Amino acid sequence: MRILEEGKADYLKVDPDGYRASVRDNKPHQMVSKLMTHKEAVERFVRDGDYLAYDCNYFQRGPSSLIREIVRQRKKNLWLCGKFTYVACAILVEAGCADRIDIGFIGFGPWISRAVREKKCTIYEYSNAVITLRLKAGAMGIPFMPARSFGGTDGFQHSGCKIVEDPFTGKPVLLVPALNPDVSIIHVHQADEFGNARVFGTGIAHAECALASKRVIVSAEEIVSTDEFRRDPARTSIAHFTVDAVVHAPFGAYPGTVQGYYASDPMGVIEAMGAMFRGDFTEYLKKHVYSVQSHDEYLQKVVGTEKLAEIRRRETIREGYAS
Amino acid sequence: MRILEEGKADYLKVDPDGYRASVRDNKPHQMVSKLMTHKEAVERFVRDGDYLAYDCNYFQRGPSSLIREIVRQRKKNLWLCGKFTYVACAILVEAGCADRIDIGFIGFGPWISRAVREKKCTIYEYSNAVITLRLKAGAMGIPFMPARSFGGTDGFQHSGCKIVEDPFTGKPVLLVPALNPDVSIIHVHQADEFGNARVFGTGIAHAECALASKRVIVSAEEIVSTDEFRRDPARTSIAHFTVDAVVHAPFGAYPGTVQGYYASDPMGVIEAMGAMFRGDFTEYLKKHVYSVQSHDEYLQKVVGTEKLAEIRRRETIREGYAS
Amino acid sequence: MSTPATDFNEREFVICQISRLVDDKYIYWVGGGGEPMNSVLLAKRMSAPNLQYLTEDGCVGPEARVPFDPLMTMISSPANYRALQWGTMNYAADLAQLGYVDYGILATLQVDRYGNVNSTVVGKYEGGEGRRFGGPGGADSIAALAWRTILVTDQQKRKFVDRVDFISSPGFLDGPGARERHGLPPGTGPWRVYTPWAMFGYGADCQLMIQAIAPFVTLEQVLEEMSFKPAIAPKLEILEVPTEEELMILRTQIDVAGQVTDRGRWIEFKDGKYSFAAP
Amino acid sequence: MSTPATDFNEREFVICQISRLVDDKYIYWVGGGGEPMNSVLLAKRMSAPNLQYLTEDGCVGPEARVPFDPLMTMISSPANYRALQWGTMNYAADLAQLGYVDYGILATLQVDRYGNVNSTVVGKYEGGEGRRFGGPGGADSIAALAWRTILVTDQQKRKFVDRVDFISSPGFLDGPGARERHGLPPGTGPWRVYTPWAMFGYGADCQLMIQAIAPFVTLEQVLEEMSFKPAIAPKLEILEVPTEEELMILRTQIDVAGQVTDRGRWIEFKDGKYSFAAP
Repeated sequence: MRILEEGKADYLKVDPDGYRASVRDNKPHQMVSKLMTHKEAVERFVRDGDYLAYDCNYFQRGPSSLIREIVRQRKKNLWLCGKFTYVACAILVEAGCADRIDIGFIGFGPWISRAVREKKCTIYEYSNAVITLRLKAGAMGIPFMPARSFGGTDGFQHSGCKIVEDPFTGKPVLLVPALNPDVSIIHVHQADEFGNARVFGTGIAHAECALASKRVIVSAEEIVSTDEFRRDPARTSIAHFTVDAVVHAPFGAYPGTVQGYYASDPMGVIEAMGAMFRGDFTEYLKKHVYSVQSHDEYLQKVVGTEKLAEIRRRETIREGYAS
Repeated sequence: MRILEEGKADYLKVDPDGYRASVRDNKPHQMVSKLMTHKEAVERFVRDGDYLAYDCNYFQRGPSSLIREIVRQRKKNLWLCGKFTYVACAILVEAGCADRIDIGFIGFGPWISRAVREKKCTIYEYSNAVITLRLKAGAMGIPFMPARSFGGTDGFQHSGCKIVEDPFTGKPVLLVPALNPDVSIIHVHQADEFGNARVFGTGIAHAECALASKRVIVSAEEIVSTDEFRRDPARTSIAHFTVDAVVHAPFGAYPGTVQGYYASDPMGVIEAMGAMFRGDFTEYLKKHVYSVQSHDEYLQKVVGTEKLAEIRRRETIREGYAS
Repeated sequence: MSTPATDFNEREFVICQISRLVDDKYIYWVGGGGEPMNSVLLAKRMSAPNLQYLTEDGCVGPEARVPFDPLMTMISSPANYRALQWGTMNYAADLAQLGYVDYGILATLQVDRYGNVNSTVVGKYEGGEGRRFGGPGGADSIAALAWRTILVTDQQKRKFVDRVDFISSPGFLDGPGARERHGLPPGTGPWRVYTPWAMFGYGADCQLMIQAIAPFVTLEQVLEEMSFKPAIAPKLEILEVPTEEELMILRTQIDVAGQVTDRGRWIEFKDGKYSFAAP
Repeated sequence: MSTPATDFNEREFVICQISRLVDDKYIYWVGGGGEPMNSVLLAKRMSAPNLQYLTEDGCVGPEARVPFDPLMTMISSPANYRALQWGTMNYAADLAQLGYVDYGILATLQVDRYGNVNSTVVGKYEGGEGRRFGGPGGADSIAALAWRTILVTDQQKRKFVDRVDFISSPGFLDGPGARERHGLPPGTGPWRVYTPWAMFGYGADCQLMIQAIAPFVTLEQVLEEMSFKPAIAPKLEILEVPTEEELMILRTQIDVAGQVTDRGRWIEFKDGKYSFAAP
């Protein structure tokens, strides 16, 4: 099984044995309550220098309130899993929280471009699906996963992927390195206090993120009883033992949508996109992050109940988004 | 990436490119009605010499009525995917339908033992999970999948697996060859005429079987409308384009259970287990297969409406088994 | 209703072209929003009511409720409405990897003579000197795994280059056999490139060939807006303009807010021919 | 209620032993039915109400409704009742591969001094000459991936052998480091072997060591029912007999039909000690 080609970039160390030990030693195997505030969850489970994955993005059922809390706490030197992203990476890089990004797709904007030129931010190249496949390998406890895409691209050269001779067919096949983030933040429709969680509708890689990550913070629109999960176990997307913290975060994806719960706020979306395209989140962060101490205060003072009522009203489709 | 050890057994050829071509050329990409009888489905889609996978087993939400139809049509030289099995392999081998088995777990009995000694049946060794992992690789279009189990066993020596030096960690890691069966038979709770299908509750590898197999026959307790699927798309376990035939088969898993629909028939289970342990299915097949022409006739004449009412009545748990 | 339209813009023109290729018989992977999504939404209302497409979030065969809020082309209830199945990104990629995706449709920043796609950087990659863009996103998977890829781009010199500055998503790389040598599945690759002015196919040499042009431009105009000279089909076709019905549906049901179609020059039918309207 | 019982059989004895190891704090993968399943069902009713176990069909943390119909220990509504999550077999294997399974509990046909498990063939494999059994099933995954494996088997000479005829599921293979050399995760492996007569652990040499025996047998009796001589712990413990409460729950709520417990010899308390009852 010869190695035919190798990407030349750094990648988060592949260590399934180390991850297993971390699962054994640090994951809460027992059913214990993990309800806590945004502040406590981020303080306890997001650490400077972490590899951070967020599922979905700032506009689409993403953990927007947790991203704002990470900024508020001025975390440093994060390595971001930049898949399927409009503004989340730009916010975190501009806020000084992150200095490395694995890229599938992100809204780049002039600020990150400048940071790259000035060597304040390093970029590694993948595609959205290659990144979620890396997470899938990480979620299965294996060191790599074969894939039939990404070979032949220039991105490959700037990645941690390899092309080997497949020992079964003799043909070239690409291998992606498993990804086990230090921490993942995931926004869901419903969770119980232990961390059992439900995502309704499509998604990116919430189940993989939860299984693949050393630490997991789930923020949830609703906290429901464990009995509710036991009544319909097929709807459980994430099992409690993968989760370290459960944060009750109604409208946690604002300005984004949570399918079946509320629509996006187009003005809020455009405001963030504008800041990204200008490469200047100064005013945005002042207004949406630093002006308040908590997500609750943010909803009350910055967003306002009228807006919240409006985005809930505009979400008229409910089919498939309840159990 | 050195090969450290290799199993010495034959295995179904690994050919992701060939499988892709088969998907392109033979799978019904268009939404067309595929409703047909057991007889037609097995005539058209199960061929002598096929590698056949069935999901679950003769007693647990398995395609028991399709297995009986395969026997009735006296298919030959099948290669069986013998995972999680009490009697299905024994039935198919004793009926003269199969002469090769990949084993995860099967009820062996004296008949298969004798067939092996007489070289009328060849056995290849895996475990249940290694086989479903092979199906998972087949369901992802990749040639192999790493795994952390099965190494060091004697089964490994009689399998198609390899142990290689992981090019990412330098440690030994096992690779299982992808499995793309020629045909899969899968029993589900609900299907529409196009082949969209729902399985409620736990299972073995129904989704993987459907995605990994060149031809797929789905038998369903209920045929429901496509609108029903569109109302709750998260419940769709199998997408129509993977499916070649849809067979309406109420009580299709008899004498086994279908969770939420009917309990098993313990006497029917014991009757089949007894035949397996004795190594003599002659009477069993005469009564349960050859005495009738169809599944409908079987339910009426052999099982009887009273028994059917009883096993439905005994299934008192419904939570989680409807959409 | 199938009367040829007399007033439309470049975006509407290209959306209608692609829309007409779309057929109930096949499965499509549609990249993001923009022209690709609008093309299939139009096709579903015109000729392919049972159209099956998937998006990167693993949504299979939705009956999307349009219009969408800005950017909400995936993981939103209107975009995913009444789907046949909901999955996630790895599921979409698995389906494509298995060969279920007959056609991939995607918009791109820059394309070269081999159909290679750049959505990463214009200019030099190393040192971050070039102008940086967001990366391949889902386009790499589509370009690698769909049996046939349909690209949409603008007819501009800087977007049609001899060699892209960075291959984000693979076309034919550097010619016949190259995809396979890098582990991509055989029999796949670029099939068509559409711009508002022209339609390109590929020759046996895996290089772009102009096959048809819009009735409101000349071949010379098209060639002027390319950085290299492509092969030209022996018989150059003229693309048919949008019909009134297509435009009505597109404008009143799909891109109501003009998010996609409110860019591009306008074309009018005047003096017996189609030409650019005065700005 | 925690009165030591005076009448019980060998199966009941071993089920109670294992049951007492089971704790709310850990996650268990329970192989099939039989003693392993009955042990956790008993523990859930005795000391571990929030017990979390998974089964091969990807069922996480059910509150099973017992008794089960024959063989219906998985993929049945009573076995899967009120689970926290329903998955499939690959999900169970993934969880174990990730290190979530603290303990695996499985019954087996034959075990050797290194804890290797045979469920494939007794006698010669080649040519099909030996007596053939069903294969590893889920046991290979449990034995390879759980941090600690608890085995249950009978105390019979032919079941306790120096070297199994076929390694279906891995123990320590041929000693320290062997599992890792074959790609199995470090830090895993056999932890206890329970029989109705004794409990075994492992020494640093990865070989079986008798650690405790039942009060109704002597060490000599145990050793007579082994094909090899194991190490013996410096301080040999005596296993505690079932309590009345355990037996009542086991007999009236779990194995009501005696599917599991109606095999094995009976033990009685007579003349101040436990001994086998006359048949």
